[in-house]
Amino acid sequence: MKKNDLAVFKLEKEGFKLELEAHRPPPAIASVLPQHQAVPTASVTGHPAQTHSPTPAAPIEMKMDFKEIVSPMVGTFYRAPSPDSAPYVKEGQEIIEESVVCIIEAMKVMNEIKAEVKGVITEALVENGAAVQFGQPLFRVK
Amino acid sequence: MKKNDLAVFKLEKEGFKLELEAHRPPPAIASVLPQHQAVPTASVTGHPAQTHSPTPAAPIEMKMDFKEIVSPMVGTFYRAPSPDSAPYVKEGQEIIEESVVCIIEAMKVMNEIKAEVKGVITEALVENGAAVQFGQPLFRVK
Amino acid sequence: MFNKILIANRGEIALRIIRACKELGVPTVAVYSEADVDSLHVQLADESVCIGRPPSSDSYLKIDRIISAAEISDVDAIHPGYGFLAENAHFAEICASCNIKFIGPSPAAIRLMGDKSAAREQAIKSGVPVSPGSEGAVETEHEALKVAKQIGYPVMIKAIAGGGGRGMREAHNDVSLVQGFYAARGEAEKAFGNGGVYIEKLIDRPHHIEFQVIGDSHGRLAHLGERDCSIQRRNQKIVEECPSPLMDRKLRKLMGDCSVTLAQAVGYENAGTMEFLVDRHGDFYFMEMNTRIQVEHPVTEEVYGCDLVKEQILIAGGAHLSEHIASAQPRSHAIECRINAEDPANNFQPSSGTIDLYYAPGGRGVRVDSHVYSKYTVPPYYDSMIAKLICVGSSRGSAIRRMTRALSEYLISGIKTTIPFQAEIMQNPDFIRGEFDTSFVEKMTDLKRLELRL
Amino acid sequence: MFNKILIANRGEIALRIIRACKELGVPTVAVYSEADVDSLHVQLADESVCIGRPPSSDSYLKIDRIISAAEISDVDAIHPGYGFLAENAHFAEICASCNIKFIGPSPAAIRLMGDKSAAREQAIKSGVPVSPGSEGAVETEHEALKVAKQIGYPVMIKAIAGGGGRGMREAHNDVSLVQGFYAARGEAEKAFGNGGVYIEKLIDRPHHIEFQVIGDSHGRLAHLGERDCSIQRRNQKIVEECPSPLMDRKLRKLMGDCSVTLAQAVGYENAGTMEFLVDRHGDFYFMEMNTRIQVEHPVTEEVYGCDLVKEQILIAGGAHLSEHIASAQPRSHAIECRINAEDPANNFQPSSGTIDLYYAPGGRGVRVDSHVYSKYTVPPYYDSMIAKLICVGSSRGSAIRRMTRALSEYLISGIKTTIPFQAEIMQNPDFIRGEFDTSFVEKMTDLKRLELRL
Repeated sequence: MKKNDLAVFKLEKEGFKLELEAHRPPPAIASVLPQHQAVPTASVTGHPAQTHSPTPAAPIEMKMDFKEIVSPMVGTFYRAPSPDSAPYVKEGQEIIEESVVCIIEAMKVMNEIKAEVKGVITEALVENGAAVQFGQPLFRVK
Repeated sequence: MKKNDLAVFKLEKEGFKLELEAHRPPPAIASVLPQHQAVPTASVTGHPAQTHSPTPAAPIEMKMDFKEIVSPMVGTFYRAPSPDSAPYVKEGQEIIEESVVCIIEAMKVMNEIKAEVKGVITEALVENGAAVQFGQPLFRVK
Repeated sequence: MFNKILIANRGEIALRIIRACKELGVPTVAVYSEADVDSLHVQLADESVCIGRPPSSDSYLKIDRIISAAEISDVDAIHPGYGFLAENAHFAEICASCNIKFIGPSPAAIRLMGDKSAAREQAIKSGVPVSPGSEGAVETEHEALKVAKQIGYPVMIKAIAGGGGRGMREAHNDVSLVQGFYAARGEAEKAFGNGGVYIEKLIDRPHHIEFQVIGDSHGRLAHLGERDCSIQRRNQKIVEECPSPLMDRKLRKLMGDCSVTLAQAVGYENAGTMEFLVDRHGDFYFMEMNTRIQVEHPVTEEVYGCDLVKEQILIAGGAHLSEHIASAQPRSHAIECRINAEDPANNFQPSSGTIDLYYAPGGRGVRVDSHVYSKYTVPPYYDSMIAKLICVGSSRGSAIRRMTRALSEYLISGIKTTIPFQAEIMQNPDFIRGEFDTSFVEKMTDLKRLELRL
Repeated sequence: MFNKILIANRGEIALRIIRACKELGVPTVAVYSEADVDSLHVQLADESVCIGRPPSSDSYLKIDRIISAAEISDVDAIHPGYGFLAENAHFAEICASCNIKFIGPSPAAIRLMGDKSAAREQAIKSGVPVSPGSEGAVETEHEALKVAKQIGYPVMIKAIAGGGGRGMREAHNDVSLVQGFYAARGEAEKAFGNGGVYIEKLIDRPHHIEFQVIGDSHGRLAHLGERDCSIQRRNQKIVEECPSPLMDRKLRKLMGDCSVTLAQAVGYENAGTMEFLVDRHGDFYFMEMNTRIQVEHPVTEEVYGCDLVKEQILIAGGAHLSEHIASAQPRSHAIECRINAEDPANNFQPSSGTIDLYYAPGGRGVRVDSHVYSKYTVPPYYDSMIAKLICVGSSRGSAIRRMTRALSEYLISGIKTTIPFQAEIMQNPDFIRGEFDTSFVEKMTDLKRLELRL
């Protein structure tokens, strides 16, 4: 219901392409925004603090044919323990719940992030060094 | 479409009975009014300047199985030429387009109102001496 | 005070008047056409009477129906708002003959000041400067050419009964004068039923500045400073402000005194506006008087801290002019944007239809006067103005920044509005510097067209 | 000035701060919980960062996430609003250690004035009257009984870390004192993680009056008069006004001077509020200080003609206190109603859900601060306040009439709100006469219950 309204609002806006990929939650900037305003666009990489929808949990995930590892905090995403190390995980790699998949730096602390799911990494969704927010999908797992 | 919205608004209000008689256009007071306000009620007789919907013309009338004679002006409605005369028309009486059916007094002028339709008067909708507004139904004709 | 007031108008001004009445504790009667049955003025008034079909000639201009509505609902006063019958002396007379107080000036004052050439003569008599021009109406092409030669080009041809920019033509030479003479006459005949025109010297790139006056029935009259209404598109105001960036205290006193003198000379009562053109040297010329409340009255209210519509009602009820109005001083800066249902990207074509989502801006220093709401349908029959957004700040700069902020929040979807155009004006460096005149909008749009072509 | 400001809050105050930043030309970053993804503060900020799940303990109270959001979005200042982390000295310290300016007072001032018994001692030292009571925390039942005997019943037991009416109990005798002592301790422990309580003399039917103070980083400090917040339901303010009907110029000066003295004594910077109880004889007692912007700050803004949130930001950026604030005088009367999503007909139960139709009042003298709109869903996780309606008039009477008018226009359908309750208050003869105290709402509802029973 709420999501429907969102979609309706979006259609009001000019110059805004609503790219609702089936496997990805829609961008978060909802949209009581006037049409003549610069429309914020959600970009997974690039400018740090652009908004992304936190995965709106259950309803969406249930329709997915894959799982996601989402960020449990706000910070900077690193795929490897140090600049010259190999990444924790690569596409095609098998993981279990306890596998460390990346580091998120928050308030100068390096936090090792565990997969919490089991499966095979199919895609990394965030560039090394990019900012991530709470709930942002980091990896796709099959 | 507009009428639908009206109906939706009305449902918002407490203490307001929406009596949509099939043969009568809905009362006019639309309804962005807050619920805690005294809800104006449409009354055909009684207090003069209460609002009534002017018959919203074609769309409604087409659904009706009868015709209406509506007021072409704003003023005071009289069924007879003088207090002790007989009324111009009575229920059950046949009328033609030119039949005078009542008088409406506006700005001290007595205006004879013609039927403009042909048929049999089935009901007088306004009390003698009551105020009527533009478009208000005066008689029902079959 | 009055027992009940009928509002002979629609849209935001009807709502404005109802709000004033509610705050004064006076019950109200709305009149409406069939197109306005869902309008807020109908819903917020205590009573309402349908007076006719959608075209205003069948409803809001129907004097007999409005008077009948007043009689059946037993009101003792009528507020005419602006437009429609607000400056119709005949209507004011009929109200008087029916023992209904017309909230406005006397029929005589409406008639005198409504005749532009009579008003001009009155101004000359009262020692108020007017721009050089014809003495009264110009009847023939020959006479027009003679007058133009006398005062020198460029000149302006104007309808005697005019208003709202109709029946006006500029002329820079004999050829355009003759063309303009006939065009203005034709337009005036069609718009006002009176083809009379007069000719005035055209003031080069002036500010359009108007003074608010208000007088009571006891002979006391005051002015409430000026409004700068130079930001116009085709003679239609779209942004107004108070005070004017052109004005200083000395000029304000001079023009204010002239305004009061002229109003007093015609025994003016209630609210009215003296319109002037002012050139860059501070020379000013009386143009005409509007004998009613203006669309842009809120900027004066905000800056002078008063309620002009309440004051109109109180004065009509016999009250003395409020002391705080008589001694009011400007204490902030206010800007108004007239939000019209027009498409600025498409030559300002009217854009009637249903509003999907309506979200008005709020917060400190923001006032919205509007009769629309989510799902309201803008009827095609009337004026395209759907809202007035007024922003107040301690300085002109802060008012502009606030207006920019408020426009950026304002959402009206489903129809096109002038909001993007006004947002652009607020960011124009000339406007921000206060360097503009009545040609501002034309120049801005020309420049834009040029940029697009390059 | 700052390059970018993060707003560590939600709802109307987040929007209020974004509006101030926009008018100052400073970009903003909103943080939000998953429940607030559709909220206007997220939509109107230049950037936004999701910081956690809906419960505020998982989002708006998560210091590490907020600081991380500030770091990744590269802001140089954080405005905490009110509530959440606004009076958390630890958060202010962390901001400082991360080289982010906390827009508010120093951690030391927050810590000192946030401890109610320390604040009270500070007031005594500064010569500001406080109500008789315990010196610092009361640790045992025995000590409580001794203090109560000393100052005489009735007394009030209050949480040292308290606020928002929690951890408070009245006691009229030894029995209710002992009960209240344990109840207040339990409640305080649960609500604030600190069970400490103190005891004060209960002032009989007082006005709750608070003074707005504001100081810059250069040692200049001023007060902006008082707000009367006596209209409370269960210690929650629901109607506030400025000035107080109880106040005269002499008392305002006396209390204002006390407020400034006390703020200066603790080296206070930025906006803050001194809360007092004032009895009918004009005797006043300092209660506590709120070291943040208050919900009800708009009434002061309207009456003193200033923008407190902009001033907070400018001062935090090192600016001197604005001259117009230092010399501001009250020049009108303003009332605020807190519109809560609660059902007044059903014991004020919270009423979350989706708003069908939202129409906010407008026109002269009406200000709306709200983050909601048609189809907005009020989440159940946070405070129930969905809007603040502020009405200004030249007198108290005219402000009340305007508020009555504005409340009658305000439409929020789909959920229940406190609007009908506030409309009733505006019509209450005692309220209209200005004869009320903190027991007003209780009396009004008791009387209503009685009438219904008869």
